[in-house]
Amino acid sequence: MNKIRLLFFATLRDRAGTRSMELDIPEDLTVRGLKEKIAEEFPNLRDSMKSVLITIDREYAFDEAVVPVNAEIAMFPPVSGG
Amino acid sequence: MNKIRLLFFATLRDRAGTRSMELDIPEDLTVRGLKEKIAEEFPNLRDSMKSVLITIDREYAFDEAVVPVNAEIAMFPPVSGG
Amino acid sequence: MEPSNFPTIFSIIEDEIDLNDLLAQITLTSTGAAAIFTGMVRGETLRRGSAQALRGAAHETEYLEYEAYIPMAEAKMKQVADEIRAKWTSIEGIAIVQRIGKLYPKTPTVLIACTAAHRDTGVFEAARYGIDRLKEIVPIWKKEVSPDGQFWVEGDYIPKAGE
Amino acid sequence: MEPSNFPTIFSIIEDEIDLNDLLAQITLTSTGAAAIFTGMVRGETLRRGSAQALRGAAHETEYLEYEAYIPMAEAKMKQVADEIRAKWTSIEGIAIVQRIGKLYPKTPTVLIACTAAHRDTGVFEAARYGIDRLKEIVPIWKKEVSPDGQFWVEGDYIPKAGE
Repeated sequence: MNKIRLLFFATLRDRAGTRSMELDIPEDLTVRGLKEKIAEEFPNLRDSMKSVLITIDREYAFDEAVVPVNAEIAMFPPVSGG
Repeated sequence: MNKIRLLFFATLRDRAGTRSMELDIPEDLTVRGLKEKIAEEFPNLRDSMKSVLITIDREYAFDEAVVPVNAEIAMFPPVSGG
Repeated sequence: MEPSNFPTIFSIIEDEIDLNDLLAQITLTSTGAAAIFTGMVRGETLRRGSAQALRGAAHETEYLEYEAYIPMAEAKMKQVADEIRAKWTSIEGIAIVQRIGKLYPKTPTVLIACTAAHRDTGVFEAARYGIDRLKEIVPIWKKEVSPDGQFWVEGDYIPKAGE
Repeated sequence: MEPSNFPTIFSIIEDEIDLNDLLAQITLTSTGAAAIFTGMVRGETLRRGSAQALRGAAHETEYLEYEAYIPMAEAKMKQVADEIRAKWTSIEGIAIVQRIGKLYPKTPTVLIACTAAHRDTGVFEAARYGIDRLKEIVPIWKKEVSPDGQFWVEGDYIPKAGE
């Protein structure tokens, strides 16, 4: 198993009800697989997984990427700074 | 006669040796005529009259303009603010 | 000073944005020009060109609440600064600062400043590019609180691989 | 607020240019963006792209001494602001400030700031236009004092009738 740290921001945080959590995931899980797992385990976040932005260790990541060991994963909507 | 007030800035002031002076000029003198008069009466300023900028009552003025009564005339080189 | 030592400020802050101080920090003895962009909280959105619409319903904002994924946001601000330097090699200093927290109308929320020896070497374009990129890739979000309720403002840019 | 009441600042000053204060003065509740240009005294002119030239003879400035034909300069700054408003009708506030006197390297000497509801409605272009026009028609001059002596810096623009 791989223990990752999940961070949520903006709408994702509101729906998750938390800023962060630890999560055990299978080794070699892809970002797509991670989104599917979250959608299953956290019904509040299911809709959000369709358009969420994902980062791995503070870099944008995409469906085919494999989640590294002990990764810091963040999930959030398109940014709106300025 | 028309008594005007003459102001000099930058290189023109250095060459005139003064910031301002009063000057009696004929009525209906044009800017061109004024420059000729200055070139004659103030040898230090003769060369400057070729490329000087002239304002009448704080607006840029050109050779054909007639100097109004009691005008405030300024003479200076191209501006270099900023 | 060698280009590699040119000052680059990238920072998420909670206190007021001090333009005088930031400008001084990115001014070198070789600097002759700075272009600075700042964004502010709008308290009302006027609808110009239509007196009726204006009387009708100008949209009101009580305040905006900003949050950031701070370590990533600062890294992405650094990346925006690197992109600016790659595009405009004349740029000397760069400051990219986002204020977060509860910010009321008329308050500056963000600053992008670029300095160079002369004004015709890209400072305006560089500052413009900087704010555009910040709004695309730097992980910051704002929630608007108005008399009508509160809602998260969402951007529309999806970063590409490598951004 | 009606466009005719939009704030316009045009001023020749001897004290420091306070960017924070000037920005606040031209920020309305409808304002969301500002583009600010500042010019500073360069203490040395680097010659980029040539290490030899750089080692050789960077031009040094001890200070600049600015003077202005103050009442006309302020009137022409007002004219530049009017020109900006005619070209970019979205502009809300405008500040045009020139500092005069003896100014040392790294000191801001001039500021042009324009505000609007959004950044894509001409604020950058308006600020750029403002500094270009100031350098053409506003009666201000500077004398450079360097180790090599002192000389007046002269512009090259000849105003046309009606400017």
